[in-house]
Amino acid sequence: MLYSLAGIALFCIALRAVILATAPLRAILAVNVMSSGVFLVLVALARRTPGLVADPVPHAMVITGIVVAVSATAMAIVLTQRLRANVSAPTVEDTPGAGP
Amino acid sequence: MNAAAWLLLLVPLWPGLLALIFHRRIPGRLVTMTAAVPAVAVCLYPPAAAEVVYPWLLLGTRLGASDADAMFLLFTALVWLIAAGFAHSWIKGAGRERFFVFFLFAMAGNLGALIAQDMPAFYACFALMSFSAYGLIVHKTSEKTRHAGRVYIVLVLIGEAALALAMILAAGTLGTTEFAAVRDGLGTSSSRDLIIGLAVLGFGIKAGAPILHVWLPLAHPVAPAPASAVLSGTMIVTGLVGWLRFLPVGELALPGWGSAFVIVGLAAAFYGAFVGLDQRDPKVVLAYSSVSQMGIMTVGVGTILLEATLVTPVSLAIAFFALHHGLAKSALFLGAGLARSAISTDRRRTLLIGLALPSLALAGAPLTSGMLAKSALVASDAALPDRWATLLQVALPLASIATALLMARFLLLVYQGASAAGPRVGKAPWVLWGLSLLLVVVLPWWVGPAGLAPMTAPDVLAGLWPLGAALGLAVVAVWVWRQAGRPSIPALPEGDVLLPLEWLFINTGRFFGRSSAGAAAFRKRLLNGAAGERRRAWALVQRSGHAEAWLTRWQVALVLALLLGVAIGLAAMG
Amino acid sequence: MTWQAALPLLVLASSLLPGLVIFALPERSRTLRTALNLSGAVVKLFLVVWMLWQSGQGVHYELRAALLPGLDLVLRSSELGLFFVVLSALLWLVTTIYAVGYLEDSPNRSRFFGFFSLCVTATAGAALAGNLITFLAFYEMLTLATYPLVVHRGTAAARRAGRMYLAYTIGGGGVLTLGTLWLYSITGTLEFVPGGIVAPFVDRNATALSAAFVVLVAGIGVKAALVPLHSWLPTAMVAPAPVSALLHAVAVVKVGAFGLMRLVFSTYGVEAASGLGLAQGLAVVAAVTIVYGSLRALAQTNLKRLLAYSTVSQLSYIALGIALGGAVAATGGIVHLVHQGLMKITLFFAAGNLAETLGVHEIRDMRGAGRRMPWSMAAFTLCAFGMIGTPPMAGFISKWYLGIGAVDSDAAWVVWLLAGSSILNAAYFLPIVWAIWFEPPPEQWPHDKRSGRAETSLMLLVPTLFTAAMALAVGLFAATPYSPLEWARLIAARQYAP
Amino acid sequence: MTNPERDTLARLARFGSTLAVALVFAGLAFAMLSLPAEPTGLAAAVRAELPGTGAANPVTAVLLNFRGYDTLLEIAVLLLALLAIWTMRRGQLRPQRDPGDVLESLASIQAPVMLVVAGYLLWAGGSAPGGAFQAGGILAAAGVMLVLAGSGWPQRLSGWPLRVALVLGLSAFICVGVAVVLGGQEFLAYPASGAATIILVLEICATVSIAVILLDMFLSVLRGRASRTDTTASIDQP
Amino acid sequence: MTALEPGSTWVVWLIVSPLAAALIAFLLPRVAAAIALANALFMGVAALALLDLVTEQGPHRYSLGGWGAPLGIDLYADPLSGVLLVVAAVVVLATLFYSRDYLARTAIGPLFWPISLFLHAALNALLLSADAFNLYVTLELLSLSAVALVALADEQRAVAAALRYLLASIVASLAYLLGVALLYHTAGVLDLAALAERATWTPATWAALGLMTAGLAVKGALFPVHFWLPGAHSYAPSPVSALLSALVVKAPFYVLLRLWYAPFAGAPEAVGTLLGLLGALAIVWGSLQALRQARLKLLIAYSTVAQIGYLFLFFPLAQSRSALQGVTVFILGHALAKAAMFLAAGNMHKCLGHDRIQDLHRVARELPVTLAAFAVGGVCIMGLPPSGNFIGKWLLIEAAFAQGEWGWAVVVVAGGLLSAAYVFRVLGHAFTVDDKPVDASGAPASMAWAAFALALLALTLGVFAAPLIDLIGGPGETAVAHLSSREP
Repeated sequence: MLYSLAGIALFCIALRAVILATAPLRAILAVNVMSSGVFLVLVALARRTPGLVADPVPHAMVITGIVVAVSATAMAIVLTQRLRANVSAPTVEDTPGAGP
Repeated sequence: MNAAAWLLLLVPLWPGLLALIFHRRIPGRLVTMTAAVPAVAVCLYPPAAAEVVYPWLLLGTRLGASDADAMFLLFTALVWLIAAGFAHSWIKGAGRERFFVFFLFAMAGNLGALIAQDMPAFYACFALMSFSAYGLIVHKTSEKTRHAGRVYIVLVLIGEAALALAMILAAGTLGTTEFAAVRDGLGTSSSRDLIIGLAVLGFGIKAGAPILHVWLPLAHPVAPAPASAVLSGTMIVTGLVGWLRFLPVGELALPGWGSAFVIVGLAAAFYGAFVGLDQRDPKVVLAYSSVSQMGIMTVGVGTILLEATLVTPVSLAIAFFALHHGLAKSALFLGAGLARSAISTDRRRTLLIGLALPSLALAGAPLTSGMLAKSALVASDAALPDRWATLLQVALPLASIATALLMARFLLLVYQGASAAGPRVGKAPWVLWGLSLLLVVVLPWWVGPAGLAPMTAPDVLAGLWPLGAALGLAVVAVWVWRQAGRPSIPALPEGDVLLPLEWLFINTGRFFGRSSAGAAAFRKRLLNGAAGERRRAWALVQRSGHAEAWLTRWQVALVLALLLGVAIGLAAMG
Repeated sequence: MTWQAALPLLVLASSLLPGLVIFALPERSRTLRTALNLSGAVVKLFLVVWMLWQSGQGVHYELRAALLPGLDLVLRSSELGLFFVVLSALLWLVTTIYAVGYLEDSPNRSRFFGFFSLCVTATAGAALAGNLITFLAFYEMLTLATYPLVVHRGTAAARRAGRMYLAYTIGGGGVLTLGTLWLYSITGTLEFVPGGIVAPFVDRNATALSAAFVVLVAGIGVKAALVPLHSWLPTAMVAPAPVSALLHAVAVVKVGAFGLMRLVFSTYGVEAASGLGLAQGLAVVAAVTIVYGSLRALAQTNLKRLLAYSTVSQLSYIALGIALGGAVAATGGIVHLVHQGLMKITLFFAAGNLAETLGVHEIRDMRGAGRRMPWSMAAFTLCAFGMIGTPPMAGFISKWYLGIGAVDSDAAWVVWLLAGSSILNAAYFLPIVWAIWFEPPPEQWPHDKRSGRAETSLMLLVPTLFTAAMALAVGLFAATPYSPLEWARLIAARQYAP
Repeated sequence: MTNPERDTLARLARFGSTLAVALVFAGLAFAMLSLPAEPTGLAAAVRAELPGTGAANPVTAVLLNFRGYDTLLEIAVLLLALLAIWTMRRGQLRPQRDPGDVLESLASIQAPVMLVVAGYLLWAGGSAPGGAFQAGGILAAAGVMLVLAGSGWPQRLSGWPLRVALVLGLSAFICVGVAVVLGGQEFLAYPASGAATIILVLEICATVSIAVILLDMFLSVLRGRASRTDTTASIDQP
Repeated sequence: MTALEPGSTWVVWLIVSPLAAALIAFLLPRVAAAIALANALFMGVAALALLDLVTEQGPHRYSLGGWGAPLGIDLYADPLSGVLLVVAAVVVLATLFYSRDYLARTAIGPLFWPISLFLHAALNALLLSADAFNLYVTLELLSLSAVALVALADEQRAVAAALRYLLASIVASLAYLLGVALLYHTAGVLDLAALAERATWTPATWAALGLMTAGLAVKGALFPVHFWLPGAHSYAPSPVSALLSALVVKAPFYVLLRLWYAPFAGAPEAVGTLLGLLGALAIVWGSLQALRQARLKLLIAYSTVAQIGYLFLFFPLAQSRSALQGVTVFILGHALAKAAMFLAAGNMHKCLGHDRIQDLHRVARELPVTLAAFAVGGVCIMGLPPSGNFIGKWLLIEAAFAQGEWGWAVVVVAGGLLSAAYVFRVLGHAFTVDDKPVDASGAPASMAWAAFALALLALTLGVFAAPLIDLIGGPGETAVAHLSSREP
């Protein structure tokens, strides 16, 4: 139970970091921490009562989740790189949707 | 449809068709004159049935020309016929074609109205006549004609509206459009007096009833002679016919309305004569004479309303009076027109002698149609309640005196006014004028109603005294005038009461103009306000971009997402 | 099931398909486009007349397609619908001829005629609609199909007018949708049936029904140009003359007026509408509109604007007629649908002839036009008098029946209103007529386009004279069997039959 | 926006987010604490059905048999991410500058060891914790190390062999699934007799694909670094 | 239902076929386009077949791996998922057809095809999923493929938008996953039907509801958390915008809908009202923002923000059957119409080189079909009859009236009017006179007609929607009943 609370805490702290992040890399890192929090919750709750065999389903979910998180992280990093790289000059010079 | 039905239909149709066919180029004189031929033919060969029904036409039209209607139709057609021929050489220059189109349409309307026996058809013809007559009045474009035309058209509109109201109310309450049925049932109609009042107003404008007569002295002098002839000789009579058609004559006595008619008629008879006396233009004098004569006919209508049983003789008498007046007045107007043309001294004498004939007739001189007509009208008075009978016995001869004076004034003015300076005219107008004089003399004796009292020597003598009285009065008046040092008498303006009326009208218009200007300004302010609101709203929408920019910032959006989750979670607690 | 069963659909297709093909046609294939247009119009006329004849034989057509659970799209040949669809089919043919002549050499004709056809399709659909939702569908379609015509010129003024038109009509459509649904939530059906559908609910849902009626009238009233929802109409006069004819006589405002009829006759039913006091309210609104439209017309200096305000006023005669609650008045209202259409289309045609031939748009420039274009101006004059209500023009018949009907329904005030309105009509029409015939023409017309011997192109003149003659004929022969009046009488009698 | 304003806003955001997050934490903790103490999961069901799955380890059984479909999609996600990265790949991979002796020698020792470990994890996955993902991860790590150590051969895997290696895992899953369906069974329902073999084959294929994909992702990131320039980026719209 | 009926493997093919096609398209780039189009066609057939199946035989469950829920994963198909699968196939088919010529005029490589196939697979898998965690995986597959497609527009803003989209999407997914974790540890199952049976209304469920709804709201761009949508949808290549706006953004809503009928069926009214309020705000706000955009694609994107609002009006009205029907038809109509509008906007963009609204009159005469497509699409968005959107709105209003909550009805109508305002702000330019037309070769006929076909479908949807409507939540059957009528 403590671990799961820790997971929640991790989730929340990372969430705050995500919110306050301005640089994409920070956000990516924070998101990864967030996902760790979620995985921690899943795994911790799978063995709520000491002594009993852990529930394998959450474990499988965590593994799948990790793969998904890795994929997304990789994409995010490459996107960040692309953003920093001086891509071809913008062709649309209008004001974007937000802004007066 | 049989031949008679076709013939009746041709009465208004033929002039209308002629107008349409020849709107670009006027045909020969004789062809133009055929316009009135179907109407004459109807009088000569009256249809067997009192009414012919045309269920497919308008709202189910009924046409007929029996008894009094035939008499109305006869003289109207003849006057139009002569006027058409007269106009053919009289009207020249620009707008000639236009004049004839209006002339023929007015003729169609006039003749059609006389034979229409149902309200929509009558109204249609009446309107056609009224609106077309406008074209006749304003033929000679000048500020004066325009003014006359404006006054005329405004009154026509008021009249048409009143008539439409009267007819719709009558048809609505009685469920019929036939005049005969309306006459029958009007007494039972819930809004009887309203309907009658509207009809009095609507037809009164046409008939030149006092106060409503103001268009007559304006329109007649400005219109060309043949136009004046038909306006005064026939068209104004249509108003009278309208009364006879619409009011419950012969069905029930309406003492109130009857007295009103008699009093108003007498007032018109004298008022017209007196105001006419103080005019400088012979045609204006004739116009006022028409007002006066129509007054006498109005009295006739009043008597029928007072005493329903008098309907047959009096309506015949009225018709005969109208015939007499129509023929005489048209002859006078044509003559007055001729007087303004370039004429030699010989011709001037002929003219004056010729004009004296119808003048005498109007004055009711013995052996003239006037004598016949007046005696026919008076003949039935005895059947009236005493006080009315007495009044009429006194008033009508006095009216004759007034008319005689007026005619004298007219002849004097013509004599003074004639000159050699006017435009040249050919022979034809003179011939046609002669024809009209002939009709004045002959026709009344020919068609004189059988019921009229035979003419005896005492009658003839009795008929002379008003003339004599008039002569005496005239002499006295001239003497007094000379004694007073020939003061110049201020001329009454043409149209007399028109001046205050117009003042009222114009100021009312100004008032509404001002208030409508105020309304327009208010509307503009409102619109501007709305436009301002729209602009402000649009600016607000544009500014909402700032809010959107804030909303879509990463931090804000995520916090909002968080709050959304919290809110949902809290809401889920129920 | 023969081909005839699909007759209502064929009526729609006869204008829809040519319209769609015309869209695809290149601009220069003038002959093909004209041929398509005219053949479509002729076929439509033939079909509706056929349908009318069959209806006289007692054969009625109905087509249904499920749209929503419990709600169908219905096309049905009812008397009232046929009455309207015959009018629109006839005037469409005339207007098409006129438009072909009018738009000679102007750009974007394929687009124009395409939308023109769509417009008529929508009108026919609204006329044949068998329930309120079908009517709503075509009502909205009409809004959209007309917009490109209003902005056809592509100028700033045209676009402004288009925006205004849309703001009003789309808004009206939205309100109508809301009202329709509201009604549906009360009654559970939207079918048009003689006597209406609300009768069983009057006792329990009187307030809701009344409110829904107000909402529905507000929705339909936009197209029917009831004050204060009328402003789009005078603004939309920037469109070319055939479009004005379409707006004012054939399609748009007519659908509005027709919608009011459907609402009062077929949805609420005369009894319920009067019983709830709704018809009386409508009558008052119509009366205000009649007077206001005329007053505004008085103040106009532009001919088409004046005609537009005149439409605002005249159109409410229809509303008034159906709101008075008597068969006779209803006859007047129904027949005015046709009469107003014929007269107003003539007036717009004549105004278009002036604009196209002489470049005259303002009333002050019309002086002496009678000498230069006697036929067009004669048609104009005739119909102006018709608008005033002078017999034997069509307008007289309408007013006559309205007046008698008003007396019949114990609403004599309406007669006074009619008289006053007629005087106002005269006050704005007669000065024009006077200027046309009695003023001298100017030395030089703004843009004189001489075209052969006739005063203007025959494609413009013949439709004008035809509609003018029709406007005269329907008045002159009003009592003839099969005249619009007789027909309207029949329809009104059906609505008021016990 | 002026700086002080921005600062105020930033402080506000920081404060607000802290508050909101605290709120969330409180809520979640409350929810967590209110969970029933008794585990309610599917552990018992898994244990009961384990014998027929062809895997001794319950986690592997869930991953590859009970919820094999999830794993199939998960590999699809991985492949998709790589494709997405490829669309953004620009620039050339420059050889690493002198990785240094230590790294080079370490790599040459560790790489074979890691290969063996990966093989073991894959094999053991059937009965003990471990499996395709873990093995693939180790393999990819080995490759990364070789690349960092300056070895050229991981990059030499390109063209067709690379593509085949990338799709191997997903293809294997799909082929097995479709084959079973064609055989009249439900998708991914392995016949009890061959289940163990099928799972092994699938795991091997998946391991290869996962390893190659992860390695390639890494290489792509390296390329991205190579072409980077000096502009700053932000999450907010430019 | 566990017994295999003939043809019941359609659910498998609907998922496997696009995946396999993606692999082939990846391996053989030269035939990628053909493969993708062939697959889309096949998807259409399969989806129709499935729809026919569920219509004939009722809701359909398919146990993957033969285990059956709750141990294994079940696929689940009912008329709702059936019609959505069909419309997905239709939109994808038209968009891919459009993309052939579109890609030829850009630098976007052949990887577009496999990625779009992954997207289609993810969409189908999501629509057929009946498992809370599997939904997570499909959501991720969907989001990542969508992000990848957005990033295809090789342009700074597009990349930035893609990154934002990706990060927002990950955070949202994690919230969802945490919710799944809570649900699983409450009920011990992941299958939605089983969850519906076992879920208790406890604090953990509340939290799960909050987490999952917030996550799905972010992914579904519900106001006020629509922040990622305008950028991603407007800077993406046009066919991608079409797919995103038409299909992808509906997926999270679909998930929420399924959850609403399963574990959260007991949610108090306040939750529905809250979501409905946000939907109403979205309608107004999105429309206003659309109204003030200077760029066409941004306008359309904001229109999507507004239209999503309508979907969420479902929640306060969920008690009426017509609400579900309405929202379903609305999704169909919006998908077709919005795709048409984006494709049309793409054509204009290609010809003009930009999509500033004030310059659109320059393409008006050259691209009549494109313009017609946009106009018809716009008309549908306005919700005019006989479009599917009209039917959808009608049913929603009907539900509102049935529940006596007229406010929602007014919102629905007002939203229509606002949408008319922005649609005609664009169309007004179509009728402006202009003498400088542009070269129209940037948009060949195939692209124009693809857009037009979609628009026409959207417009006529209402005419043939009636049988569909009857299917959705038919008498005595609701989505809940479908899910819980599972045989053990």
